[in-house]
Amino acid sequence: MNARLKVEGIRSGYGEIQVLRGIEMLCGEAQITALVGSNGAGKSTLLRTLAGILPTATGRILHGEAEIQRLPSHERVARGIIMVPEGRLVFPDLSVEENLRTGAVNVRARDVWSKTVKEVYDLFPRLLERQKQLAGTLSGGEQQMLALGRGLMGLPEVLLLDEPTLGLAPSVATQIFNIIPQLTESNISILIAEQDLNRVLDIAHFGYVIENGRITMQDTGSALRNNPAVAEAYLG
Amino acid sequence: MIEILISPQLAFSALVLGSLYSLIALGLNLVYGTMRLLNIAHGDLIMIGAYTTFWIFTLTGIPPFVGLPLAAGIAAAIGAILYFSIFRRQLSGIDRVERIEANSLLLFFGVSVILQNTVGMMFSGSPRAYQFLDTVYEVSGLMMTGNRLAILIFAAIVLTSVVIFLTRSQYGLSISALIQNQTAARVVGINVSRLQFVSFISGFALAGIAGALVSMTEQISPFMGFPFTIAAFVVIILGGLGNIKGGIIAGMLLGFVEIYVVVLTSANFRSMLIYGLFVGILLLRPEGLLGKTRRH
Amino acid sequence: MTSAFSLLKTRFVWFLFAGLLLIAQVPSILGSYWTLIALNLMMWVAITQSWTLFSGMTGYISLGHVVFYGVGAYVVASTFNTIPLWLAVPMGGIAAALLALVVSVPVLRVRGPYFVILTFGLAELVKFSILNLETVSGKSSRLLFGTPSIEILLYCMIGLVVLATLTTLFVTCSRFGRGLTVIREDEVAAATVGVPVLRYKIIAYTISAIVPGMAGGLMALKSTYFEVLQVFNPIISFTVVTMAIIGGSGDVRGPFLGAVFLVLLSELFWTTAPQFYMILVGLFLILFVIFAPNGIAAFLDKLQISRKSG
Amino acid sequence: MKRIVHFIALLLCSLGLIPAQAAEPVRIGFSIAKTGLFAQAAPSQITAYELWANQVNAAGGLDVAGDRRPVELVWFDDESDPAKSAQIYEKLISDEKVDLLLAPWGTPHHLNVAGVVERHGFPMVGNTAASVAVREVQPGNIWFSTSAIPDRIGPELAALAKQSGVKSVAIIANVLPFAQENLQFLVPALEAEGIEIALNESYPPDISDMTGLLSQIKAAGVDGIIALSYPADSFLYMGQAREVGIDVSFEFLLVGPTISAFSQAFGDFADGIVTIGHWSPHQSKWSRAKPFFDAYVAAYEMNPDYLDTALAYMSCEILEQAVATAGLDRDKLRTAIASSTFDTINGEVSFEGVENAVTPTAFLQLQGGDMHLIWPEDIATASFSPR
Repeated sequence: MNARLKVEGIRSGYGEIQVLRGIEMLCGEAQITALVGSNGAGKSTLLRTLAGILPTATGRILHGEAEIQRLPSHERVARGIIMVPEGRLVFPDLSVEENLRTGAVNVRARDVWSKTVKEVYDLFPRLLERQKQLAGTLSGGEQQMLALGRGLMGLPEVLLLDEPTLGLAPSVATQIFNIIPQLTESNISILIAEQDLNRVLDIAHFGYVIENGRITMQDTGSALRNNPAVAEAYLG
Repeated sequence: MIEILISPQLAFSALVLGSLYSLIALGLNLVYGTMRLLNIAHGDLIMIGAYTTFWIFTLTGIPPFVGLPLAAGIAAAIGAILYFSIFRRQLSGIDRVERIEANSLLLFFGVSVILQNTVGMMFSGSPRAYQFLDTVYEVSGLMMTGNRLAILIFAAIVLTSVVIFLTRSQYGLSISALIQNQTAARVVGINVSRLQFVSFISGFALAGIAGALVSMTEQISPFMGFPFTIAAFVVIILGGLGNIKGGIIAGMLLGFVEIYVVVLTSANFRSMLIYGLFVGILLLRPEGLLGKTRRH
Repeated sequence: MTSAFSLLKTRFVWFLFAGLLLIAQVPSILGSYWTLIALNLMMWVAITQSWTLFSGMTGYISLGHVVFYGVGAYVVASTFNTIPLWLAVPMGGIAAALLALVVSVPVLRVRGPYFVILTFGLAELVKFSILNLETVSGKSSRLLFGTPSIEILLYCMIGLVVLATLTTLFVTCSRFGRGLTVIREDEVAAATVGVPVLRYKIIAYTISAIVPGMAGGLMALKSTYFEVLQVFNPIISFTVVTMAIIGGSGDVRGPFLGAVFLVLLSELFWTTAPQFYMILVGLFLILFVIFAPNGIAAFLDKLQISRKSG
Repeated sequence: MKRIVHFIALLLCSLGLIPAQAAEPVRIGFSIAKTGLFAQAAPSQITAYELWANQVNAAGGLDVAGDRRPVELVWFDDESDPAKSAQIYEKLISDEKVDLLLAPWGTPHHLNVAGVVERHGFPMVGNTAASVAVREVQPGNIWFSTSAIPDRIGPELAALAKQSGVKSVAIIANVLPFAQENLQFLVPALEAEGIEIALNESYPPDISDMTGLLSQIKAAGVDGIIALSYPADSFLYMGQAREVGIDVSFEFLLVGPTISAFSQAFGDFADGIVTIGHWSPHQSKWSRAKPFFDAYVAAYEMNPDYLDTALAYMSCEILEQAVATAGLDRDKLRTAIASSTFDTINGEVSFEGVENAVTPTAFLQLQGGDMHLIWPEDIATASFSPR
């Protein structure tokens, strides 16, 4: 398997508090990699560290051949490592289209934004309907689509999805889970942290279980799904 | 009474005052919005802008409009020095983010004291003034002093171009995004620290421009800045801290309120009214009169 | 560690009282000029100490403490020659506390930067209201002749310093004080562990107004001329905060260290270069906020610890 | 004879023939608002002190009852705080041991310092204090040189207005003490003269626009406007009155028009504005007035403040002349100041109690870029000309 993103022994956290205690993982090219674990196990911290929102204390993050753990977040975005954060974090006072446009701020995406935005609207027709509406007035599901769309606007190579269905109605969650596999067809690698264990392992090529800031299990998606220890770790 | 209230003269004054309020609040808001820094030295940058324009005009005869970019440039340069020597350090380091607002007040208070007294040392405390564009123009009963009209026009030009820039350009959009949510701005790949720097010096430059305009009608002294700082704070509280458009509208609103209340009640209540409004808004709607209630 | 600190603090209390006794000797040894300096110094310590009791402990930075000083001064000046001073000065303190109590409920709901500018705005509002009151009643300025001598004012002010310091010490060691510290760390968490957040804040705010009120009353008596703008000068609020920051708002020593530092600095420089002195004050404020946010007090502790270990 | 000896001594000194007498300088102390609220008013006073000291030193020193001694100014910043000013005078007297005192700026400062000089029995000639409160000060060690005291300004101004043909006025007043004191005495005086007060409004010191007030004044249709203003609001008034189209024959501003920046800002437009002030370089009866004006302009390249600078310089002259006869002995000096008549740039001055008993309360008008005395008649350098 060709790794697009390679994580070697990274540690990080918030100030004095260390959350990640040496993570090793790979994200395959155009594959879906799932990250599961209980609340507070370090899923969000890992994604935020990969995106450069949190600083890496030690360890390496390799994007292809290049070490990127010291790069600021905007340079990682420019390389195509883009996060869709937990809680959506859309810009409430900007319109839907303006939100999408902010996603294309990096050099690679900037000039082709008008082309990309059409593709995003194709993927999420709902956003086209709400094009001029302020993002703060959208429903939760629409905001999630917007956040996802905004991530796609940056032309990601690696998309880091943090709890994309948290707090959404089941029907909307289903919609989102249907879209994610489509993205790999456009050669996007996906690393997804998700609470809905079964659903995410259904679509994932590979999965990691994280506990207390360490990877405790890893296997193909289907193997993990059938492993009773996983469910236990998840609940514990 | 009614005749006075509907006279265009009052409306014109309200527009001039309001646009000036909007302009001085704009710079303050830009700095607060993008960096959460409360710049109580803002008025002192206005003072610097006024002195720059005054000296250029007095020594060379170059009119304030031409001196204006230089006033903006000097204010921006002071901004750049402060950014690199003090605030860049303050902004990095997550553990300090919560303290940054309170700290910035103290830091800028220090800056304010330094600026006032440095200028006082250089040029003495004597009030200065110059005569420029003070012919009165009459347009169908409305009388306008040239310099006040110029303030209105220039402020309007600056305000509209800033609003257009913020809403239309990719760069301005990024600034709006940064103001609304810093983490999200980093997530989408906005170069936050560069944008903060640009906003910081733009905020200072706007203060310099305001100073250049103010110098045409008011006396200039090293300690003239504080009332402007206060006015700017009242405005950005009315409009909602960090809300750029809200601040511009609130500035205009305050201009009108001030002018018309003086006529309707008594000039004696002017300051009580302004501070009463200020305190009332903070108590009842801390997100600003024009801000949206939002949980964050 | 903790015991080392409390030891240090009790020792500090003895130092403190020895120091205050010395200051009480200033009039007889150093003469009238230094008596005035001592009075000023004591005033700053008293107000800053009271400020620390509220703002230092709860983390709510008040940029409007001058309002209490001004109200106290106004009470004393406006009742001058009608009410005996031994009554008027405490009344100034009570009036300030009443004002604090009345405004506290709405004001203390506001937090962070909003609170800081709210307190400032409130002080200005009160200033202009009293200015209006004076205009309406035709009293634009007041002369106060026949006030007590500076020595007596100094002794009273030392009394206020003792009062403010003991209050702060007492509060620090009490459940109430610990409650306030919890509020500073995390207000929501404080409520969940059972700290009566609003009540504690109101009490602290009200107490912290009393001494500034009385100090304002005493200082009004120092001048022969009373003018509203002078006693409500916002610079007083800023100076108090500056002193607390430079001294260290974390404990009871801070106000002493901060006030002594700034008053000494002022004595050193304003005589030769007043504007340069102000520039230095600004510079020191910036340096302390950046490099020593806990002030001289914390710096001294560090020195003590390193000397012990080294 | 004495003068000739001095002249020769000075000549020899300057030629380096005899070593300059090791005359100890006379140290003269004062406080000044170098920083803070009043910092912009202070230069008008300190320039007068400096100019005087330089002139005295250039002339061979201060005549101390016959001895010529150089003058040295000792001053400290009072941060615009009257209480601090009192502290400084305490320091000047007990620590610095100065030989003489000059006054601080402004009424609050004077009144605070009054207590200090009283305690030490140290005579001081005041200048820029103007308040009825000065009468409450015990006479003895402080004298107030100005004649611009509100209870005298009121009636005189009313009389001037009446004489100028004013039938009705609008009054606007800053809420600060000096303006309010004036208001207190002005209103009854105007009523006594039978002048109608069509509008009487006070406004706060931080007012930022006067259009509303001025529109009301305009609508009131008065023929005189009396603005009891401070410098900043005088500027505001001037700028906006023209715009509103205020067109009355009599316009009075309390404080501000005498500052040189005022004429710089408004030029011809300020012509005709009346203000308080009792000095003008154009009064030829006062032989020292014009030379002072010329020396000042030569030294500072701007006009002196007709009120504050003139008063400050005048207080120096009074002190100088008193010292010439009485020396530095405080008791003798006190008697000399209290009982002598002095020749100043403002004509003769002598004191009665704490007040200047000679100089009349007077008014200035800006005419053709110059400040002329227009009231009272006996010192007037021009007559009132309607705007």
